[in-house]
Amino acid sequence: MDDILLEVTGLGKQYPGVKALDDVSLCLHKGEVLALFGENGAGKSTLISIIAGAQTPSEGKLTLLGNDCQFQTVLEARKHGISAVFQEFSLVPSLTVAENLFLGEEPTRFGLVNQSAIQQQAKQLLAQLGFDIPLSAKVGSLGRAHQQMVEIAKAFRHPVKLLILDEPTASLSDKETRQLFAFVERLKKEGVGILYITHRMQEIRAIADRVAVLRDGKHIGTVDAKVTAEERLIEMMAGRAIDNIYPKIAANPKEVLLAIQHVSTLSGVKDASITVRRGEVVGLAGLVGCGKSELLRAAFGIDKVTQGEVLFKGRSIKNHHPSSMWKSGFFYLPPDRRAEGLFLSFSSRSNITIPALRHDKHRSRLGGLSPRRELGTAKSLAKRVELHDRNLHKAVGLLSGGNQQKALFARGLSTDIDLYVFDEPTVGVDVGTRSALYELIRELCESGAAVVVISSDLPEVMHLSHRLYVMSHGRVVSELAGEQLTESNVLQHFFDKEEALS
Amino acid sequence: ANWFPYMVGSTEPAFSNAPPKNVSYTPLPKASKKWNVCVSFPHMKDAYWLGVDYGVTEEAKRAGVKLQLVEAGGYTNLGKQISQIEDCVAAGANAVIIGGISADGLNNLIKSVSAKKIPVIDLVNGINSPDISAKSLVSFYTMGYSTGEYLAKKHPKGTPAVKVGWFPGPAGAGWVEAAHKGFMEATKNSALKVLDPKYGDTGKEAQSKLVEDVLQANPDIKYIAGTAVTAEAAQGIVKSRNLAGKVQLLSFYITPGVYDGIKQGQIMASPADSMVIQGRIAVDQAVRLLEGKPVLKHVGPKIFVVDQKNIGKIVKDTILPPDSFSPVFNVN
Amino acid sequence: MNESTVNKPTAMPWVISGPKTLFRWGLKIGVLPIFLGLALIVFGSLSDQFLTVQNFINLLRQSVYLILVSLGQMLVLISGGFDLSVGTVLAITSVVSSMTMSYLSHQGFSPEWVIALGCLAGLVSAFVVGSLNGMGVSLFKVSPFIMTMGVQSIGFGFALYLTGGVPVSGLPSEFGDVFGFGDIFGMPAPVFICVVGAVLVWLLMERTAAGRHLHAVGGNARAAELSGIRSGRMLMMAYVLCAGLAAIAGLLLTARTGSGEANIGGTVALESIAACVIGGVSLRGGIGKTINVVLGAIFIVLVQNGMNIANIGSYLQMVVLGGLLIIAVITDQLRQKYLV
Amino acid sequence: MNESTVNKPTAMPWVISGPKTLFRWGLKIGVLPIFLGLALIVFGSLSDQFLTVQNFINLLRQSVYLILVSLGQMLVLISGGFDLSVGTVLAITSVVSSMTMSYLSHQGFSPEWVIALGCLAGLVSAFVVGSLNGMGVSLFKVSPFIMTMGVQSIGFGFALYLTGGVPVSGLPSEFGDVFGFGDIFGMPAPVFICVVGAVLVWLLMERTAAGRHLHAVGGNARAAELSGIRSGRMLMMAYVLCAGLAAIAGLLLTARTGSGEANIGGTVALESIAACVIGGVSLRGGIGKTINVVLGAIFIVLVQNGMNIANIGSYLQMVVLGGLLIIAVITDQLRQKYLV
Ligand SMILES: Nc1ncnc2c1ncn2[C@@H]1O[C@H](COP(=O)(O)OP(=O)(O)OP(=O)(O)O)[C@@H](O)[C@H]1O
Ligand SMILES: Nc1ncnc2c1ncn2[C@@H]1O[C@H](COP(=O)(O)OP(=O)(O)OP(=O)(O)O)[C@@H](O)[C@H]1O
Ligand SMILES: [Mg+2]
Ligand SMILES: [Mg+2]
Repeated sequence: MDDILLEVTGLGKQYPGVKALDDVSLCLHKGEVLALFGENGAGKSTLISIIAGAQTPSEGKLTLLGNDCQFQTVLEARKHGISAVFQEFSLVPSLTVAENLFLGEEPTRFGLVNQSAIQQQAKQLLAQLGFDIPLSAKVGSLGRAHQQMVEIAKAFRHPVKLLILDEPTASLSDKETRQLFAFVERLKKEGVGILYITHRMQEIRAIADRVAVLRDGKHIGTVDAKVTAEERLIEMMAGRAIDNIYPKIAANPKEVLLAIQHVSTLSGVKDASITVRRGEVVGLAGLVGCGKSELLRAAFGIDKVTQGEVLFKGRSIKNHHPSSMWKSGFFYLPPDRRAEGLFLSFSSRSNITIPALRHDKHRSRLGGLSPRRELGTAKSLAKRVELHDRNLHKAVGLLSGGNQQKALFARGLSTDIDLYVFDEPTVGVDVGTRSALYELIRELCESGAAVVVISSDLPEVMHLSHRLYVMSHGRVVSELAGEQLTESNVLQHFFDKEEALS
Repeated sequence: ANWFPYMVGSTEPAFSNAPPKNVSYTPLPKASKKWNVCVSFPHMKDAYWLGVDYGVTEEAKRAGVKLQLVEAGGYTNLGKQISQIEDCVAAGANAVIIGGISADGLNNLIKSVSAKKIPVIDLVNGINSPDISAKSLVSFYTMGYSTGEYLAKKHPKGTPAVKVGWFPGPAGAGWVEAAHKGFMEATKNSALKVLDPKYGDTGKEAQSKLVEDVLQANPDIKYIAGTAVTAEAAQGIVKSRNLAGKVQLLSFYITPGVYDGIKQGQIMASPADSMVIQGRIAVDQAVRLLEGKPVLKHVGPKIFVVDQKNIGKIVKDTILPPDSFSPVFNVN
Repeated sequence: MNESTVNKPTAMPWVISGPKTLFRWGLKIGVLPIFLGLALIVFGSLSDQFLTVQNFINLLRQSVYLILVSLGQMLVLISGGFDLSVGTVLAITSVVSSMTMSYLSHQGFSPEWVIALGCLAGLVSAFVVGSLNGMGVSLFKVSPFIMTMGVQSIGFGFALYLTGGVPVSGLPSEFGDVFGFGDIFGMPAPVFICVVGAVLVWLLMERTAAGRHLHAVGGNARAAELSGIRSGRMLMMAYVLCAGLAAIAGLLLTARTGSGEANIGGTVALESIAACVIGGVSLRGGIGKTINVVLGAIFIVLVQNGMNIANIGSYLQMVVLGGLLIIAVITDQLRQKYLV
Repeated sequence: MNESTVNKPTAMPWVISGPKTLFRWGLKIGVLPIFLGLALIVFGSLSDQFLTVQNFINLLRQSVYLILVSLGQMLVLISGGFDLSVGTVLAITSVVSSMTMSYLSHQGFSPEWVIALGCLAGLVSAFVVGSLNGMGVSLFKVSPFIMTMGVQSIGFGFALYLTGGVPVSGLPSEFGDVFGFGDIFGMPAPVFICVVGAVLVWLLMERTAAGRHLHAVGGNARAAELSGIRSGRMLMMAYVLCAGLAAIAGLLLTARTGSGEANIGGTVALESIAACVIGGVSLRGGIGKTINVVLGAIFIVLVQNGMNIANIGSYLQMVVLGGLLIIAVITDQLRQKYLV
């Protein structure tokens, strides 16, 4: 075919210990969206990072518009019209949004950077994507969601032939996601080819034309996105069938465990009240920046509570230190695992066991810390979250996104916890893993723990939670349960400004 | 008890290297007005400069002048010394007394200072500037020389060769190089075989290391000569390696520590340059210059080697500060 | 990482006390100007010699050397590195340039040539040192600390070897007259040169792509690479420019001392880093403002100058200076907190 | 952040040449042992005095002080900080303890008591310095560099104020006889104490939760807080222990010199950091192995000792030492590369 944009033949990538890619061949046509689908660690990011010039392949070749190409740097790839949004942000926190957008290609005048040009080009860029982010804000001060938008916008600095998006919606909420999709549609019409990595079925349905499935670095096959059944895809991906990924969680609410009363915080929460009981899953939904994270971060002692009262097990825990929260059985899983969750240079083992090291079960006979017993704990926890043993000794930073998330979950199981708060629990986690994690959440809940799920992934919160609070502009605007818990209901509340829930 | 009259060597003509003539020095009884004298030291981190400090401040009190003392914090801070002297002048000093970090590095500054009709006195370290108004010093060259001379007398040419470990002090410091030159000069034609110099900071642990290693490398060494710190540090080491008596220690300038060492017979000898007197004379020279009184432009206390034989006879507080003395930076 | 720790705003009543408006205003302009102001008042009241034109010029002239070095240091710190070798650069430049000069003037060259070539020689030697650092850090990925510390030791040994620790004299007097004590447009020559240097550095960091890229390399090396920035070159640039600025300081100092000295700049490395840090430069890279660094350097020199003039005993001076550094940074921390 | 740069393995053919097996083996055990071995061979061949038992003991005794300080420094570096005040701690401990001792012995206490109380006084003063650092860094979030540098300046001023730079004499001779020159179980007392110290530090870092938490705080302070670690306390611990170890070194030095000195430890801060870095400790925190730090310290002392014994001129020594530091780190970089 003449409209083939990119052809990948026999591509392979060897990492120390891992063959991340093994003889992968694909082709991408102009004006089509090819979704890459596969488990965590399947090699999707590796594949695209080779195409985008961030990595060099161990073997195989790339053909762009009929002529071979072998990119040494990202810049080189971009010169050929290939630009990528990587899974890990490549932003400079100390620079402003505008500066980040044009980093590496600042428009200059007489050798000096042309500020005004940057400003207005940046404005255009964000406008066409429909993102609104303060241009002069330092990226480091933005929430993860906003950072993601900047990251995406960067890819459109100049005309692209081939656009690569590696889990771009991982920390976007529906509004931005829809804007992004609309834009992708436009690009398709202009004949741009798009490689799109996601773990979310509904997204594949929404924009993908074909789906290429990877497993353990091998290309299992490419199928039509519109006709292939979900189960089939999942089976190709996992190598086994997975029925309905959202488990049915039995609700038997007991005593109130966490009561947040009229809390306001510096980070923008205003007079918010929620209650969480043992044996139920409570959801928190809302647009980005609505403060749903901040509310529970405040309860956990990260952000400062300026007004109101936080009761945990009946005791006031207003502005306690996270460490005392752990001791009293409160676990918060942060949304940004790399920044706030993991010790990237440490092995997953230490990452998992770190909160539990003081526990007697890790004492050696002489009273010191026993690495052997620690490893034992790590192994058993890893099993519970289905994290493979071989990953235990790897630096966690080298694991794929999903496995990192598993390690983070495992940490929450290392000590006795009564209240689990999961903030964006499945960002960048493959379907298989997700069902496993959901399964875990079910266990926890049914064994009498209280669970809070904060998520921008609407289906997720809706299916998991028994009760759902919707937040908007830092206020809790509605509480939905049972029949009321429908997508339209929730979405409608996303945007109401006034009348806080009484 | 007054320190004067004091036997000093006066060089005529001044600033030449003619051999000094012996004269007895007597300062003015009192300054006619409260002059504002500024003194700049390389540092105030050891007993030697503490001694000089004692000299200048005591004399300032006696003569009744104001005195401010600044110190640059070490021999690698020439820039800082320059700034400090500028500050002194800015603060309205009538005369400046300098213990220079560098022999040439202050020349430009001194030119600009003396252009302001502010007399500049060269104290202890020696400065080559032509704009110096007076010098009160026994050059470290002479100190090194007389130390070497003392040894050379014991081992004239022809007698069996003996090894000497030589520890002049921190590399690159003006006074160190001067002392080094003098010591080498004096030991040139004698039976002494001086090992090449082991430079090192005048901190005790640094010097200890050097001494230990040199003793290690040259078991047959007879003498260890160097800074006061070297001599003080070496005492313990020599004892611990029970080389007491086999290895003799010398310092090329004297401090209370060295003085005690000599008294207890653990250190063999050290030339005394009476740094206290050098300080006193410098202040008196300043006053005389300011008041246009006749002044001996180039004098230094008579230098003599202190060892077990004569230590009984000398008056300690002319060559050393009293043990109770602690640094004084201002005299009003 | 400590900066990013979860911090419970430790209540500091005294900060809020005092006129609110003034306080707000203080938050805006940052602590350094305020501290400078306070210092002026305090020392001014301690000695009437302090707030004189003469001392003001005097102060500026003294600041020049630290400012220049600190600007260089800033570039390296922003790149995420460290330069402990600036002191050595000062020494080497001084020694090499003055040896060249005294040699040439013995050969009977005209002063202009002697000075020009001498300075050139000094700058070249500094360039060598700078590129050594740059290569070690960018090519061989040596920790900047060790690299520059090693080079520092090597360089100092070399400078001492050249001079044997004895000052190099015999420079053409014009050198000192012009660059040490001369005036340009009514400003002392060193001050003038320093101002030019500061403006250039400011332009580089705020107005050129290279400056941006340097920030990026320090702020997030991976991001920089992915945005097609050659971080290697950027690091090289940072270290070479740092050495270059230090070299200029070295030449000016030589002009001032009138002799080549192996033992100038003993404490300048730490002092310059201190100046940068109280000027708000982050030791983790990526953050730093030229103007604040200049202010930081001036602050340090001003305090020393003020204490000398108020004749404060030098032991006490050490205590005061150390204390002030800490307090300045603490105050800035609090400011950051109240700013949000 | 330079470490994290995307680095395409720059081919280094010469490394691979030479017997493959030896090379593999070298990769395993790391560069320091190899460098130590080489140094032994080289200096051994340069002087027959080098490879003697006496010099070996001599060498060990000399290493003690740097090792102890470096171990402390390691704790702070792992916490993501810096301690420039170790030198001051050495000085203060020496001065305070010896002043106490000489005072008490004048009061006619028995030597045991004099020594015990003297050491106590020294340790207490060190504790004060350490907690000052810790408080500044953890509570007020002052950059460790400035905090410890400020404290360093303050402390030194204080020590000089106490002594005026004059050695404090009049210590009970037993002190020196036991802790300076005495033996315990056939080992020189200082060596013995140092070994004990090293073992304890190793236990702390490898076999206790606290040690792991310290790593965590250095590795990612924010994550540490969220995993329920009180990073404030950890930092405090790091700085206090660092001061403590430095204090022990200070006491041993005092015992050795037989007098209280304000002028010891001028270079120890940088040297200890160097020892840590060539021992593989990351200046960005979170990474560091006790044993390697000990080796690093020994390496530095061994080279100095070797060069002194081989009668290498002081200037050349600076050059060699600087060069070796850099080469050691470069080689380690290459090793890292080939290890994978
Ligand atoms: N720099 C690296 N060094 C060693 N191994 C690596 C490195 N990067 C990735 N890997 C490994 O390569 C494999 C593929 O990783 P990759 O990130 O491509 O998976 P992925 O499909 O993107 O997973 P996810 O969907 O979670 O992002 C994983 O096993 C991962 O552990
Ligand atoms: N570290 C931070 N520093 C400053 N502002 C932040 C930080 N994190 C988040 N914010 C801001 O706080 C608001 C809430 O953050 P966040 O984006 O997490 O919203 P959210 O309610 O958690 O939604 P989501 O969970 O979907 O991100 C946003 O405006 C965000 O920009
Ligand atoms: Mg991926
Ligand atoms: Mg959130």
